[in-house]
Amino acid sequence: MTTEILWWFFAVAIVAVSAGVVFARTVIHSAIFLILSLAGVGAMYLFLTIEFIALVQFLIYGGAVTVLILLALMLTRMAASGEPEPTTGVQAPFGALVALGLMATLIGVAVSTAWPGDLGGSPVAVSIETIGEQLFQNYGAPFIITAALLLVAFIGAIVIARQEDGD
Amino acid sequence: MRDFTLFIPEYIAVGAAVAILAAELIWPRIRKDWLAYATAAGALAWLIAAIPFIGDTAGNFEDLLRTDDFTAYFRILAAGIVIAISLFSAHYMRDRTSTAGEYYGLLLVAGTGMTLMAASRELLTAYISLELLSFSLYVLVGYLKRDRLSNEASLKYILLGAFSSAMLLYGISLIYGVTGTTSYEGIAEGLAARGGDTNAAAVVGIMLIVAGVGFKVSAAPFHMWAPDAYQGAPLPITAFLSTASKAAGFALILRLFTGALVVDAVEWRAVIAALAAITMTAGNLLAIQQTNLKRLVAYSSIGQVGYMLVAIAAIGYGDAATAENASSALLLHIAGYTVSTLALFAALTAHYNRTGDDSIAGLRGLAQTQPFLALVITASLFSFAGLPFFAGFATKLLLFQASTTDGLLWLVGLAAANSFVSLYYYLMVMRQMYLFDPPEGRTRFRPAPLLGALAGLLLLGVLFIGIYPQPVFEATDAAASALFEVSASGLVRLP
Amino acid sequence: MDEAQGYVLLTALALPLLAALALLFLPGERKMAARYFSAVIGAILLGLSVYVFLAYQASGDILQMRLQWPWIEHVGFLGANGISLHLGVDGISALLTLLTGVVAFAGTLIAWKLEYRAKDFFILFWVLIAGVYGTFFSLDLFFFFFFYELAVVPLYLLIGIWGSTRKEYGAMKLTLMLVGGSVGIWIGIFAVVHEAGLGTFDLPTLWEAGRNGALSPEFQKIIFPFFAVGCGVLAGLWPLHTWSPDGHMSAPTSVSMVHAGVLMKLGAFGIIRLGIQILPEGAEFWMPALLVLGTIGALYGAIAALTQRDFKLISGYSSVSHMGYVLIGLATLHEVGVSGAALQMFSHGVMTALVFLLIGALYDQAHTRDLSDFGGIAKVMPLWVIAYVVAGLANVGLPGLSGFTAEFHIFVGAFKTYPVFGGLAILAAAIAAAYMLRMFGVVFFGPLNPRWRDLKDLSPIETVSAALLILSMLAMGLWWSPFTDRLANTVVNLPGVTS
Amino acid sequence: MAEHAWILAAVPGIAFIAMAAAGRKLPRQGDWLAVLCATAVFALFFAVLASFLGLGENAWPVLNSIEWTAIGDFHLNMGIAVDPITIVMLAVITTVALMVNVFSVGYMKGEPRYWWYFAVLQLFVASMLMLVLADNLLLLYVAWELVGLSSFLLIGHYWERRSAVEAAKKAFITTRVGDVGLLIGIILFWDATGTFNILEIIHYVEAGAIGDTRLFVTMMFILLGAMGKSAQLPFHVWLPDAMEGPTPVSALIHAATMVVAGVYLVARLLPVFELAGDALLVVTMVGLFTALFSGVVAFAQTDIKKVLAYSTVSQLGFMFVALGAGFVGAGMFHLFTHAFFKALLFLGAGAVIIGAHHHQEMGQLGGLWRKMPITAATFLIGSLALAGLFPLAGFWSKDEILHAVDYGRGSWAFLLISLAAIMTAFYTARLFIRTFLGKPQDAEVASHASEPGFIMTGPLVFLAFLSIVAGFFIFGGFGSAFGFPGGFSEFVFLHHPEVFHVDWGLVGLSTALFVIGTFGGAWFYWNGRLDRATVIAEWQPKVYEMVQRKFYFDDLYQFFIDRVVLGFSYLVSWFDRFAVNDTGVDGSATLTGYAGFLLKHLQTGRVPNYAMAIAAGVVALTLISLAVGS
Amino acid sequence: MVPMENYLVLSGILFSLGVYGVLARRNAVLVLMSVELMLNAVSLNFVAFAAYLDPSKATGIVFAVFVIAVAAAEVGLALAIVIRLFRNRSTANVDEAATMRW
Repeated sequence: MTTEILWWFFAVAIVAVSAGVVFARTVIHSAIFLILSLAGVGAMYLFLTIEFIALVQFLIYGGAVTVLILLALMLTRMAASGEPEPTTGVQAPFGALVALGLMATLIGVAVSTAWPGDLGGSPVAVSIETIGEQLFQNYGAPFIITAALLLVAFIGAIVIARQEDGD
Repeated sequence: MRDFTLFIPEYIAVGAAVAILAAELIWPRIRKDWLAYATAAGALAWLIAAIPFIGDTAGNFEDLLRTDDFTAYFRILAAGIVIAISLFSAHYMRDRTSTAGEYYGLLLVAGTGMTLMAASRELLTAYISLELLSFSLYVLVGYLKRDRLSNEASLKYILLGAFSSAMLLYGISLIYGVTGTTSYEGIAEGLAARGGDTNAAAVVGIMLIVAGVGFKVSAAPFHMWAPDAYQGAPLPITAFLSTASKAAGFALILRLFTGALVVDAVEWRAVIAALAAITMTAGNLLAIQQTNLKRLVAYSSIGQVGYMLVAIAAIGYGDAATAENASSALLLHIAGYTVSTLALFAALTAHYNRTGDDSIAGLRGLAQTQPFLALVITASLFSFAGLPFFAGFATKLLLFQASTTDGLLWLVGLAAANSFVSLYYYLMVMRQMYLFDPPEGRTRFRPAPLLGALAGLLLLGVLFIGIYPQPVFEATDAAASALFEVSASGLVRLP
Repeated sequence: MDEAQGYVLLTALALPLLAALALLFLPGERKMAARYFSAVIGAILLGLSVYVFLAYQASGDILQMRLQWPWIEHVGFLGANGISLHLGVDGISALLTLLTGVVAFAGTLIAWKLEYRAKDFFILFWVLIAGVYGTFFSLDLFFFFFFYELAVVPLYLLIGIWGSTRKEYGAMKLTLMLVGGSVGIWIGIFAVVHEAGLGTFDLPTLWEAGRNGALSPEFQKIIFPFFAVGCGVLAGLWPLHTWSPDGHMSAPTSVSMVHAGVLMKLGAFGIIRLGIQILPEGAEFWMPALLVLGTIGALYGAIAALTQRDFKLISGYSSVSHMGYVLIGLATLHEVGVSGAALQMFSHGVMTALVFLLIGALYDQAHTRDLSDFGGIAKVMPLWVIAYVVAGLANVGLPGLSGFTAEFHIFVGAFKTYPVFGGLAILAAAIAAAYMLRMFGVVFFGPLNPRWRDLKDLSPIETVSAALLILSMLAMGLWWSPFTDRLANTVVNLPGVTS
Repeated sequence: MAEHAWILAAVPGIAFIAMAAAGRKLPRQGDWLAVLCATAVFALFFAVLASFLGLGENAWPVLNSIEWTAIGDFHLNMGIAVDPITIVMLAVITTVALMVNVFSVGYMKGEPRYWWYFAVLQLFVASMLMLVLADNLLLLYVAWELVGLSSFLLIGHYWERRSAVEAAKKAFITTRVGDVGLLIGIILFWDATGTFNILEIIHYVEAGAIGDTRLFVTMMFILLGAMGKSAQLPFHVWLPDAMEGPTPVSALIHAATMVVAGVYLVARLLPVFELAGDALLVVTMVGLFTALFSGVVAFAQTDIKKVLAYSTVSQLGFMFVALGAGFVGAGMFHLFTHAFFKALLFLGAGAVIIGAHHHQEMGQLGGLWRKMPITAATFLIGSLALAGLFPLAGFWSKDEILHAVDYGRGSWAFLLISLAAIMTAFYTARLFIRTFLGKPQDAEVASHASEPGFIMTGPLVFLAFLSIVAGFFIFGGFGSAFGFPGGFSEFVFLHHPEVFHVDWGLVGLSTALFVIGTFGGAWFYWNGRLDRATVIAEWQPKVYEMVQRKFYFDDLYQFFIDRVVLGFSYLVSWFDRFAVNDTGVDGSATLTGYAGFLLKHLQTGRVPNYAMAIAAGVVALTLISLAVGS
Repeated sequence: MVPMENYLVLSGILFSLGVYGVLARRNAVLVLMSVELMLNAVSLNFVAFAAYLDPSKATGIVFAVFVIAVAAAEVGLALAIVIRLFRNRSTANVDEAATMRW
C-alpha cells in the first residue's frame, strides 16, 4: 500500500520535473530538472526491484551525462549578447499537438493491450546473475560491438571538439 | 554456439582502422593520401577475407548474427564501397585536413557497422550495429569541422538521428513487449501466435520501427536530414552516405521484414507502399528545383529509395516466391545503384578537386574540358534514370518487374512515371555539360590518374551490370535465398 | 541458313554500335576521317538492309533469320529464356529495315556538311541507328524496350547541340514526351510479363500467351491503352503529337531525316509488335478509338499545315497527318489496311526524309525557313525544286509514287471496315494537295526574289542521297508487289486481322 | 496487236523518260524525238485499229491483264481492254497529239524549257493513252492523276508568271477535289464487288450486286470525278484559267483529250449509270447547266482563248447531256468531232497569237484575215463546224445530240439544249468576226501581224480537213469504207445498235438554230461595231457585269478558301499551339515544376521542423494504420 | 503493488514530453536533453517489460543497459558537435544553423 502511494508520488514528480525539462525558461534549469527526472526514473527501477539497472542509471546518467551537459552549457551558454536568448521555437504549439497525439497513442496502446504473459502480478525480481549471464554470454556480440561504438564516439568527440591552431 | 572466427573479416577491418589511427599518432607527419591507400589495402584484405564465406550457410553466432550469403553480399559491397571512398578521399582530404587518421579509421568502422547490420538477426545487435554506422557517419559528416556547412550538417544529422533512434527503440520495446523476445525468429513466432488484442501494440511498434529505419534510408517524410547532410559532408562522405548507409539500411530492413515482420504483412504493407509513393514523388519533385549537385544527388537518391521501397512493399503483398524474387531484384538494384553512384562521385570528385565548384552550373562545358568525366557523369545519371546500356536500365526494370504483384501495379506505374520525371533534371545536368561551351578560362584538364582509372573501372561496372547482369543477379539470388532459407519462406502470414 | 542470316541481323545491329565505339576513340579534330568512316558504315548498313529485305522469303515462315542467345535466365523470377537476345524479322520489320538502311545512309551523307563537333555527332547518330535496328529486330520484350529507349535518348543531345530554332526547348520537349510515352510501354511490359506468369520476356511466347487466353480479355482491354498511347506518342498520335512540329523545327537536318523518317515508325511498329500481337483482344476493343484519333490526326495535321509559314512546321504537321494514316491503317485491322499502314511507314519515311534533306540544304544557305521570304527559286535550284516537287507529290499521294500505293491500301482497308473514316482520310489527302501546291507556288515558282540569286543547287553528295530516296519512292510507287508480297504473309497472320 | 495496245502508251512513256533525262543535251533539245514519237504512236494506232477490226465483233473487247499483287483475299490485276470506245479515244488522242506536237515545234520556238515542254507533252500522251486503255478503275485512276499532273506542269510551264502558277494550282486542286470523289467511288465499287475491273463491275452491277441507294451514291462520287476533269459546273473554274498554258497545250489537253476524260468515264460506265436510278438525270442536268451557263459567259469574254475555253466547257456540257440521255453514240461522236475542230480552233488561236505577237485580246485584233489568210480560212472552218453548219462535222454530232435529247429526255431538255446551240453559234460568230473581220482595232498590232510558217499552218489545214469530213463517219456507208459497217453509233454502241437515219426535220431545225445564232452574232458585231453590244451591256450593267465576272463563281470560291478554309486552318493551328501544346504539354511540365517549388519550402533547414516532420509522420502512420487495422 | 500499465503510461508521457522538447526547444543542448528523456522512457519501457513479462531471460534489462550506454555516448558526441557549432557561429541555437535548405 505504502509502495503504491510512494510510486504515485514519484510518478507525478517525474512527470513534473520532465515537464520542467522541456518547459523551463533557462537552459540551466532544464539541466537540473533533467537530473531530477533521471534520478526519478532510477527510483522507478528500484520499484521494479532491479537494483542493477537503477545503479547504472544513477552512475551513467546521474553522473556522467549530466556532468557532460553542464560542461557543454558552460561552454556554450554565454552568447555574444549577454542575455539568454528565447529558447522556445515558434512551432511549439504544433509540437505540443503532435506530442499530445503521440502521448494519446502510446497511452492508449499501453492500457488497451493485453500484454501476453502479464499476470497482472507484481514485478519479479531479476537476479543480477541472470543479467550478467545474458550480458556477457548471450549478448556477447552486441557487447563487443558496443565497445567499438564507444571507441568511435570517443574518438569522434575528440576529433570534433579538439582545439586546433586556427580555432 | 559462439564461433568468433565468423567475423575475421570484420576484425581485419577494425584492426586496419586501429592501425591507421595508430600510424598517424606515431608519425603525425605521414602523408595523408598514404593513409588513404592503407585504408584501401585494409578494405581489400577485408574483402578477400570475406570471399571464403560465400556459400557458407552454417555461419551463425548465437542466432544474433549470421554470416550467410546475404551477409557475404553486403560484406563485399561494404568493402568495395570503402575501397572506393577511401581512394576518392585521398587527395580531397589531404588538401583539406591536418589529421586524417580518424577519418579513414571511422570509414572502415562504418563499413563494419554496415556489414553487421546485414548480418544481425536480432534487434539489439541490429540496433547497436546501426548506431555503430551512424556514429561513424556523424563524425565523418562533420569531419571538416572548420567548415560551417559540414558542422551544421553533422549537427542536424546527429540530433535527428538520435531523435529517430529513440523512436526506433520505443518501437522495439513495444515489439519486445508483445513477443517477449528480440530475435527475429522469436518475433515472427510471437507475432504469429499473438492474440488479436495486441494488435495496437504490434502496429504502433512496427510503425515506430518503420520510422527509425525509414530515417536511416531517408524515406519521406523522414528524409529531410539527407539533403543537408549530403551537402555539408565532405564529397567522398556524400558518396558514402548515398551508397553505404542506404544499402545498410535496406540490409537491415530486408532481414527484419522478411525474417520477422513479414508475418504481420497486412499491418504494414499498405504503409510501406504509401511511403514508397511519397518518397519517390517527393524526391523527384524536389530534385527538379536543385542547383547544387550534392543536393541534387541527395534528392535523386531519395527517389531511388522510393523505388527500392516498392520491393519491400512487394514482399508484403506477394507470396513467399514473390517476396524472394523481389528481394533478389532489390539487391541487384542496390548493386547497380551503388556502382553508378560511385562512378558519379569518382567523376565529381575529380571535377571538384579541379574546380572546387559543386553547383550544377559548375559543370558547364565539361564535355569539352574533360570529355571523359562528362561521359562518366552522363553514364551514371542515365543509369539512375534507367536508360539502356547503363546499370539502372536492367536493374530498375527487373526490380519493378519482380515487384509487380496484384494490387501493386499502381505503385509500379507511379515508379515508372517518377523515373520519367527524374529524367528531366538529369537532362538539365547533361545540358550544362554538353550544350554549352565552357566558361572563360576553363581549359582542358586531365583528372588525377587514380580517380580517372577508378572512374573508368566503375564505368565499366555500370555498363557490365547494364548489359549483362546475369552474374550479379545470380549472386543476389543466392543472397536472397539465404535470406529466406532460414525461416521466412516457412512463415505463416496473418490474414 | 536461317541461323546464318540471323548473324546478318546481328551484324546490322552491332555495326553501328561498334562504329560509335570506334569513333569515341578518334581524336575530335579528324573530321574527315569520321565522315568517311561513317559513310562507309552507312553504305555497309544499306547493303545489309537491302539484303535482309530481299532475302526475306515472301512465302516462308513469318519470322525469319531468327537467332536466339540466352541472356539472363533461371535467376530471380526469370525462367528458361527469361531474357534472351532473340533476333528475327517478319515482313513488316524487313520492310522497315530497308527503310532504315536507306534513310540512315542518306542521313550520313547529309551530315557530311557538319563542322561543329562532327565526331560527337556521328557517335550519337550511330547509337540512334543501332537503337532503331535493334527495335526492329528484337523478338524479346526486354531488348525491344532496351533499343526503343536507346533510339530515343540520343535525340536530346543531337537536337540540343546541333539544332537550330529554340533547340533546347525542342530537344527537351521531344525527349521528355517520347520517354514519357515509353513509361506507358514500361508499365504495359510489367503488367504483361507478370500476368503471363511465364517468367520470360520472349515475345513469341508472349504472343502465344496473348492468343491462347493466358492473358484474359479484361486484362488485355486494360493494358492495351498503355502500349497504344506509349508507342502512339512516338507515332505522333493526336493529341500527343506536339513534339513533332517543334522537335523537327529545332532538329538538325540529318536528325530530322532519321527521326521523322524512321523513328516515328518505331511507334507504329511498337503498336503492332506489342499492342496487336500481344494483346489481340485489347486491340480489337480499342482500335475504334485509335481510328478516331488517327483520323483526327490526319485531318488536323493537314489543316494545320495549310497556313504554316515555316518549311519544317509544314513537314512536321504533314508528318502528323501521315502518321495519322498509319494509325488508321492499323486500326482497320484489315489485311489490306494494315499492309497499307506498313507501306505508309516506308513511304512516309523516305518521303519525309527527302523533304527534310531538302529543307536542310536550303536552310544552310538561306538561314531562313519562312515561306514568304522565298519565291521563284526554281530558277536557281532546279534540281532542288524537282526533288522537292517529287517529294511533295508523293506527299499528296500522286500515283506512281510510294505515297499513293500506301494510302490507296489504307483507304481500301478503311472503306472495308469504317467507310466514313475512309472518306475523311481521303479528304485529308485532298487537303494535302492544297498545302503542298501552296508551298510550291509561293516558294519555288513565280518571279525570282533577287535576294536568292546566288543560292547553290544541290551538291553532288546531296544529289546522291536525294536520288536514293526518290528511287525508293518510285520503286514502291510503280511496282509495289515486291513490297506487298513480303508483307502479305505477316499481315494476314496477325491476330485479329480480318480479310 | 490489239492485245498489245499498251505499247501505244509505252512509247511516249519511254520518250518522256529519255527526254526528261537527256532532252536538254539533245540536238534541237529533242523536239524531233517528240514528233517522231507522236508519229510512231499515230502509226501504231492504225496497226491496232487494223488488228482490232480484224478480230471482229465477237472478240471485242480485247483483253490482256496480269496479276499485280495479292494480300490474302485481296487480289489486284492490271491490264488493258480495247473496245470501240477505246478505239475512238485512241483515234482522237493520237491524231491531235501528232498535230499538236508538230504545231508546237513552231509555236514554242525559243520559249524557255523547250525540251521540258516536249517531255511533259509525251508524259501526257502516255498517261492519256493509259487512261483510255485501262481495263480497271485503279489503273484508270492512276492515269487520271498522271494526266492531271502533266496538265498541271504544262499550265504552269511559264512559272515565272504568278498567274500561270496560280492557274496551275487552281487546276490541280479543283480537279483533285473531283478525284477524291472518283477514288471514293472506285473503292466503293471494290467494296461491293471485290474487283476493280470495269467489265466485271458492270457485270456484277447488272447482276444486282449493289443496292439501289448505294449504287446511286457510288455513281454520284464517280460523277464528281468526271465533272472535275471535264470542268462541269461547279468545277468549271479551272479550265478558263488553264489557258495560261502554251496554246498548243490548250488545244491538246484542254480541248481535245484530257477534258473529255470525264465524258469517256461516264460513257465507259454508262451501263452502270443506267441502273443507278436517277444518276443519268443528274448527268443531264449537269450537262445542261454547264452548256447554258458557259455559253452565256462566253458572250462577255474578250480574250479569244477564254472564249474558246468557255465554248469547250459548253460543248462538254453537250456531251454530258447526250450521255445523260443514254446515248453513248451521240456523246462519243460529239467528243470525236469536237476534238478536231476545237483543236483546230485553239491551234488557230495559237497561230493568231504568234502572228499578232502575243496579243490575244479581241479588242486589239480584228481584220487579221488579210494578213494571215490560211489561219483565217481554217479558223473559219473550225468556227462553222463548231457553230454546226451543215454538213460540217459539228453539225452531225450536234444533230445527234439534239436527236438523243429529244428521244431520251423529252422536250424541256430539247428546248434548253437548242438554246445552248444558238448561243454556241452566236459567240462563235462573235469570236470569228471580231478577230478576223472588220477593221484592225489596233493598228500596230495589225501592221506587224503575219502568217506563221508551214510547220504551224500544216496541222491547221489537216485538222480543218478532219473538221469537215469527220462528221461523215456517222454514215454506215462511210464507216464501212473504213471497215466498221453500221457507222459510228453502231460501232460504239454495240449493245442496242441504232441505225442512223437523217431526220430532215431535225436538220432543218438545227440549221435554223445555226442561222439564228450566227446572224445574231453578225448583226451585233459585223465589221467591228460594238455599239449594239454596248447598248445591251449598258441596258443592264449589273447583269453584264455578272456575266463578265462569270457569275461570281471564282470570287465565291476565293472567298470560301480565304475566309472559311484558311480561317479554319488558322483556328486549328492556334488551338494546336495554345490549347494542346502550351496548355496541355508545357502546362503539365510547368505544373510539375511548380509542385517541386512549393514542396521545397518545407525544407526549411531547421532541425525542429525536420523533427516535426518525423514526429508528425510517425503519428500519422500510426493513426492511419491503427484506423486501417481495426 | 503497481500494475505494469502504469509504468508504460509513465514512459509514454516521458517520451511524449521528450518529443515535445525536441520539437519546441531551439537550444541544441535542450534538444539533446529532450532526446535523453525519450531514451529514458524507452529504457523504462524495456525494464518494465522485462520485469513483468520476461524475468527469466531479462532481455529487456540488457537492452536497457545498452540503451543507456549508447545514449551516453551519443550525448558525448553530440555535445562535441554542439560545441564545434558554437565555436563556428557562437550560438547553440539550432534554428540559426540553417544555412543549408531548399
